[in-house]
Amino acid sequence: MAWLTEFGAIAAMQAFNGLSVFCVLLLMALGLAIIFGQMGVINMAHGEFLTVGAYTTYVLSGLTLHYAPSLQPYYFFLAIVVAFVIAGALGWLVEWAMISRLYHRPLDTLLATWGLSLVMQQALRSIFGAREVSAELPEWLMGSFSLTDAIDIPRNGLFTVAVTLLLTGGLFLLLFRSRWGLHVRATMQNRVMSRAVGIDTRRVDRMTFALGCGVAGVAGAVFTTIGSTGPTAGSLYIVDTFLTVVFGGAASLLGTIASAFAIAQTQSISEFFMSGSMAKVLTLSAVILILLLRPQGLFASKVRK
Amino acid sequence: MMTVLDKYLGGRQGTLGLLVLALLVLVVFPLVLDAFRLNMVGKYLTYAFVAVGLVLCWGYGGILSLGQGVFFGLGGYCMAMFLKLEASDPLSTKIQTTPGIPDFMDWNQITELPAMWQPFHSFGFTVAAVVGVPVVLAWVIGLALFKRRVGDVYFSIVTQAIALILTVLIVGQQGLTGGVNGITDLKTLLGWDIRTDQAKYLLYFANAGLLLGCIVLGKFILASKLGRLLLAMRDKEERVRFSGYDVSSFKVFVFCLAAAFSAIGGAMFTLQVGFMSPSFVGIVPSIEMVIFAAVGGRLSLLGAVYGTLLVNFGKTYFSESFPELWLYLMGGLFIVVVMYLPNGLAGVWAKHGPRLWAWRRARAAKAAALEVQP
Amino acid sequence: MNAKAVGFEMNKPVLAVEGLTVSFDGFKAVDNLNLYLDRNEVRVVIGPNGAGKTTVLDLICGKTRATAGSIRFKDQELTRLPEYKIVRAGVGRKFQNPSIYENLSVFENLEMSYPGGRKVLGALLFKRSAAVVQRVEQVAEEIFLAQWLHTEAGLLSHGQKQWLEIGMLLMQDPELLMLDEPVAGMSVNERAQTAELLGRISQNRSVLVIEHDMEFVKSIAHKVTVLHQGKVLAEGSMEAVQSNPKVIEVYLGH
Amino acid sequence: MHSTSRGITRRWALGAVALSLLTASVMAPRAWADDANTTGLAVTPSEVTVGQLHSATGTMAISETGSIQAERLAIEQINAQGGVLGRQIKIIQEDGASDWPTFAEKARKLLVNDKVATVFGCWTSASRKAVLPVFEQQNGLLYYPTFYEGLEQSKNVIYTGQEATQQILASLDWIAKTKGAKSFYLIGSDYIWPRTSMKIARKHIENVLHGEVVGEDYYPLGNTQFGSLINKVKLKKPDVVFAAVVGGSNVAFYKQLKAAGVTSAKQTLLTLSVTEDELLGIGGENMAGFYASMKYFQSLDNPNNQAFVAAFKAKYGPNAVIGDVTQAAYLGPWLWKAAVEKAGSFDVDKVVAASPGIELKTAPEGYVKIHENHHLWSKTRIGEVQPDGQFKVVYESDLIEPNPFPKGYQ
Repeated sequence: MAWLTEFGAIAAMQAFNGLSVFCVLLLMALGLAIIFGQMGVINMAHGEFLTVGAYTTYVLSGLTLHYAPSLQPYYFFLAIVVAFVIAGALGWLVEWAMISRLYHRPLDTLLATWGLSLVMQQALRSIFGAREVSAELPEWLMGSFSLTDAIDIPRNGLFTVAVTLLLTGGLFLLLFRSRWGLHVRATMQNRVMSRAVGIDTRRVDRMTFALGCGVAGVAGAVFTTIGSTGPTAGSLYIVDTFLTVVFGGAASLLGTIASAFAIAQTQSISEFFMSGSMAKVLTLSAVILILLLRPQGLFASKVRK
Repeated sequence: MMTVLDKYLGGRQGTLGLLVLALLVLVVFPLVLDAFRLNMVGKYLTYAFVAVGLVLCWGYGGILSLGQGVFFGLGGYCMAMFLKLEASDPLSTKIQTTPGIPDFMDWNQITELPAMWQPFHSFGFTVAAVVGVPVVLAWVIGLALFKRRVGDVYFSIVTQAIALILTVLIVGQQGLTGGVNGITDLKTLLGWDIRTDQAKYLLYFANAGLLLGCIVLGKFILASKLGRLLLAMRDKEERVRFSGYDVSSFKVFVFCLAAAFSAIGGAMFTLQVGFMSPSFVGIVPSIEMVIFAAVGGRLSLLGAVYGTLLVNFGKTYFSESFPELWLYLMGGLFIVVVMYLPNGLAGVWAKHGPRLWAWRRARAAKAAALEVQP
Repeated sequence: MNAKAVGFEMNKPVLAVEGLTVSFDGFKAVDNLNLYLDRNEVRVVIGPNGAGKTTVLDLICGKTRATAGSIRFKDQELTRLPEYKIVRAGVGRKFQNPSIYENLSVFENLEMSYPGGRKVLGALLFKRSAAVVQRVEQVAEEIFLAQWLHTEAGLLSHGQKQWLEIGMLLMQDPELLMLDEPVAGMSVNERAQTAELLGRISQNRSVLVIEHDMEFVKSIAHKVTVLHQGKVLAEGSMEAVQSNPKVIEVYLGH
Repeated sequence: MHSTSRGITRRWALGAVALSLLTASVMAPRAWADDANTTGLAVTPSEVTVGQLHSATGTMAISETGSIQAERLAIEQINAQGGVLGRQIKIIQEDGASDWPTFAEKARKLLVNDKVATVFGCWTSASRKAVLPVFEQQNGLLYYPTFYEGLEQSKNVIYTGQEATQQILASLDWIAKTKGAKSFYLIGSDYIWPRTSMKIARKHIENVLHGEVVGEDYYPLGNTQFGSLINKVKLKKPDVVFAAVVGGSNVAFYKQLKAAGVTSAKQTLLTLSVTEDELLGIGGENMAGFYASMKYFQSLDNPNNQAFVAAFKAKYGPNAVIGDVTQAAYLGPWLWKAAVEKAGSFDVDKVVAASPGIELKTAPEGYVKIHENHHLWSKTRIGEVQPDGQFKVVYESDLIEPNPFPKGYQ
C-alpha cells in the first residue's frame, strides 16, 4: 500500500515534469513558430535573443539588489517585461537591417542569421564575460510546494507553466482576435493583396519579427529560473526548437503546441526508463522518422495551389 | 583533346583556372611553406572536399544540407577505425587488460572487439566503407525526403537534426567510438608511419590530387546535361518534372555525390591529422563548411577551394592575433557575403576580374604603342 | 506518327475521366466530373473563374491528387502514377504562365525536353547527336522560333515564350497535349498563328485547352465543355453551348 | 671617384651587416647551445621560451581562463625571483579555441616552430588526447592541470591534477564512514571522465564498501532538463547522490534539484565536478550543504595559500575565484622550474628524468611530490558548499599515492 502511494507520488511528479518540459519547449518554440510560421523566415539567431532576455534578467536582478533591495521579491515581473521589450527592440532592428533585405531567399536568411548569432554571442561575451552568471532569484521562486509528504512540486516549474499559459493565451488573442493579428494572417496568406487593401506589410513583417524575438526574450527570462546564463546558452536550445516547430507543421501555432507536447512527453517518459543520452537519441530519432514519413509535420493545412 | 578539355573544364578560362589552382596547391604551397604549415593547408584542403560537394548540391542543386559534417565524420571514422586497429596490435597494447583491442575499449571494460569493428581489419573494406557508408546514409535520407518533396528549409533542418543525433550517439557509445575524445593516437597505414614529415608530404600530395580529381569530376558533371538539369530544377522544378524527369532521383544523386566528396575529405583528414573526433560531425562544423562554400562562391567549384583556404587562413591568423575579434569577423563575413555577395569571391572575380585583365592589357598595348612611336 | 495509332481502337476515347473529385478541406474544387476525349480531338474547357478548370489539368497531369474517381489514359490509370511517368506515358502539360528556363537558350530549352537521357546515368552521358539537333530544329520551325534558336529564352516576347513552352511539349511528341490559356498576352497576329499551330499539331494527337478568348475558342474547338463549380454544366459544339440557357445564366447572371 | 668609392664602401658595409645578421640568425640556436640546452630549444643566455596552450575562445574558455591566469601568475613570480637557471621565462600563448584538432595543430607549432622548452596547457581530456601523440613524437613536455580519469601515463606529460582514484576513493570512504552511506546514485555528463570515474566509484562501492549502486545515469553535455532524473532519485532514495555533471548542465542540475526540494537537509550529495569556478555560475545558495571532493579549496587555511590567494586577487581583481584546477595549473611552472634546476638543463629528457621525486613545499594545497608515474602525491579534501560560494573544508585525507592504472578498478 505504501508502495502504491509512493508510486502515485512519483507518477504525479513525473507528470508534472513532463508538463514543465513541455512548457520549456513551447516557450522556446513560440517565438520561432511566429517568425517561421507567419513569415517563412529561419532565424538561426533565435537562441541568442533568448540569451539576451536571460542577461536582461541578470542585469535587472543586480540593479534591484543594489538600488532597491526591498523590491527584490517583485523584480522578476519587471524583468519579464523588460526582457520582452529589449529582445523585441533588437529584433525590430535586425529585421530592418537584415531580414527585410532577404525575403524570398529563405536559405540565405538562415545563413545570415547564423552569422548574426556568432556576432551576438561574441558581443555578449565581450560585455558579460565568458563565465556563466546567475540571476539572484526572489525567495518565492525557489524551492517547492509540498502537496503531500511525498509530492514536491517545484515552484519554478509552476511559474514556467503559468507564464507559458499566459503567453500562449495572449498570443492567440493577439493573432486571432485583434485587428493586428488579422493583418498578420492576411499578409502571410497573400502579401500582394494585403498591400492592395492598405495593409502596411513591411510594418507587419517588422512587428511580427519583433514580437517573435520578444517572446524569445521572455523565454530567456524564465529560463534563468531553471538553467544557466552564458553567452552560448541559447545555442543549446536552437535545434530542439526548430525540430519542435517543423514537427508541428510550420504554419500552425496549434501544431507547435501539439509537437512540443509530444516531444516533451516522449523525452520525459523515456528519460525515466533509460539513460538521458539514450532518451535524447530515441526522441530525436522518433521525430526524424516521423518527419521522413510525414514531411509536412503533424498539422498542415491543405492549401489549393 | 583540346575540345574535350574545353567542353568539360569550362572552356579555356575554366581550364586555366584549374591549372592555376593545381599550380598553387601542388607547386607553390609545397615550395613556400614548411612542413608544419603545409600540413595545416592539407587539413584545410580536406574541408574543401566538403565545400566542393556543397557547390554541387547547394549551389547547383539548390539543396542546402546543414549536415555535411555527418558524411565528413563517417568517412573519417571509417578510416580511423582501420588505423586504430592497426595501432592496437597486441604487442603495443600489452599493458591493457585485454591486449589487442583499441585502448579506449579497454578503458570501457570491453574485452572483445565488437562485431562492428571486425571488418575494419581489411584495408579494402575500409576504402569501400569510407565512401560507401556515407553514401548509403545520404541515399536513405535523400530518398525519404526528396521522394516526398520535403522543402528546402525542412531539408536543412532535418539534416541538422541528423548531425545532432549522430553526435549524441557517438559521444554516448564511447566503448564503440571513443566518445568525446574520438579515435586518437593513430600511427601507421599498412605499416607506413603516417606521422613523419615525409609521410605528411606524401599525404598532402595525395590529398591535393584527390581534391583536384573531385573538382574535375564536378566539372564534368556540370558540363553534362545533368548539370543543366540541376540548374533547371533549382529554378523551375515543376517544369522539369513535367518534362518527364524524376526530379527526386537527380537530387538524391547529387546529394550522394556531395556526401561521397565529404567522406573522402574526412578520410584524408584522419590520415593527415592523425585522429577523428565527434567535433566534426556536429552542427557547428557543418554550417562552417557551408560558410566556406558561400565565401568562395556557391556556384564555383574552384571558388569553394579558395573560400575554404581563405576562411581558414583568416581563422588561424585572427584567432591567434585577435581572439576577441575573430567571431565578429566570422559572423560579419557571413552576413556580408550572404547579403551583398551571394556569389562569393567567384562572383566578385567574374565581375571585376575581366576588367582588371582588360585594363592591364590596355596598358600593355598602350606601352607597346608608345614604343613603336619614333 | 499516325502509324503508331493504327493498332489502337479508334473509337475508344484516349482519355476517360470518370467520377473525378478533389476536395480541399471540405471544399470540392472538382466534383464527380466525367470527361471523354477522342483521338485527334481538340477540346476546349471554358468556365468562369474558380470553376475548377486548372484543377482538372492539375489532376490529369498528377500535380494534384484526386480524392476519388479515375483518370484513364489509353487504358492506363493515371491517378496513382508519379508526374514523370504520366509525362512518359504521353501527356504533356503547358502551364498558365509560361514555364521555361529563362537562362537557357531556345535551343537548350528544347533540348532539355528531348525524351532521352532522362535518368541520372543517361543525363550524365547524354550527347548532342545529329538526331537531337535535327529534332530541335524541326520543332523550332514549327513554333515560329527558327531564327531565335540561340537567343536566351528570357529575352523572348510573352507570346514567343508561350510558343516555346508548346514546343518543349512537342519535343516529347505527346499523345495528349494540355494547354492552359495558350494565347494569353498574345497579339492578334500571334493568336492567329497559334490557332494555325494548334490546328497543325492536333492532326495526330488530342489536345485539351483552357481558354477564355471566345473568338480563339471558336477557331480551334471541335467540342466545348463548360465547367461550373467543379461540375460539367454543358458539353457540345460551340454553337450549342453558347445558346444553352444554363451557360448564359452562369456567364451573364453574375 | 670619391663618391664612387664611398658608394662601394657603403655597399660593402651593408653587405657585411646583412651577412653577419644572416649568420647570427642561422647560427643563433647553436651559438648559445651549452649544457643547459643541447637540443636546440628556444633558450638564450637571458631568456627561455615556454608555451601556453589553452582555450581562450569557444565553449571551454569559461573553464580554462583560470588556468591561463594562474600559469601567468606563477611565471611572473618566478621571473621576479630571477627566473630559471638565470633566464627570464617568455611565454608564447596559443589558443586551442575549444577545438581538439586546433590543439594538436598549435601544439605542433609550439614544439616544431617555436621550439619551446615546455608547454603548460590543455584542460579537457579530449584536448590532451589530441596533443599527446604530438608531444610524444616531438619529445615535448606538457604540464596538464585538470583532475582527470587516469588510465594514462606518458613520459612527456606531468599531471598536476589528481587522477580519478585519488579524487574518488578517499571521499567515498569518508562519506560511507561519516554518513553511514550504503546506497549510491551515480550521475554524470556523457563523456569519458564521468563514465570512467563512475566505473571506479561503482567498483569501490560494491567491492570495498559493500554498498549498492541504485542508479547510474548519463546526460548529454549541455543538457538542461533534469526533472525525470530528479524523480528517479526520489524514487530510489539513495543515501548519496554521487555527481559528475559538467558545464552549463551543472547550473541547471543544481537549480532544479533545489527547486524540487532536494536540498542538503534531505539528501546527501557529493560531487566531483564543482569548484569555486562552477559555484560562481550555480550560486552558492543553490548548493549549500552539498559536498565536493577536490584536492584544493580557495578557503584552505595555510600561509602558502593565503599568499597565493592574495597575489591572485592583486593581479586579477578582488572578485576572482580560484578553483582546484587553477591551483593545479599554478603548480606547473614551479614544478618545471624545480626540475630544470635539479637537472641543470632545459633538455626535455633531462627534465623528465629529474622530475620524479621533486617536492614543492610552497604549494598552496600544502605539499606535493612528483611520483615515478608523473602524477602528484596529493591529499583529497571534502568541502561543504557555503551560501557565499566558498567551501568549508570538512575532511582532509593523508597524502595519497597516484595510481593511474588502478588494479581491480578497470
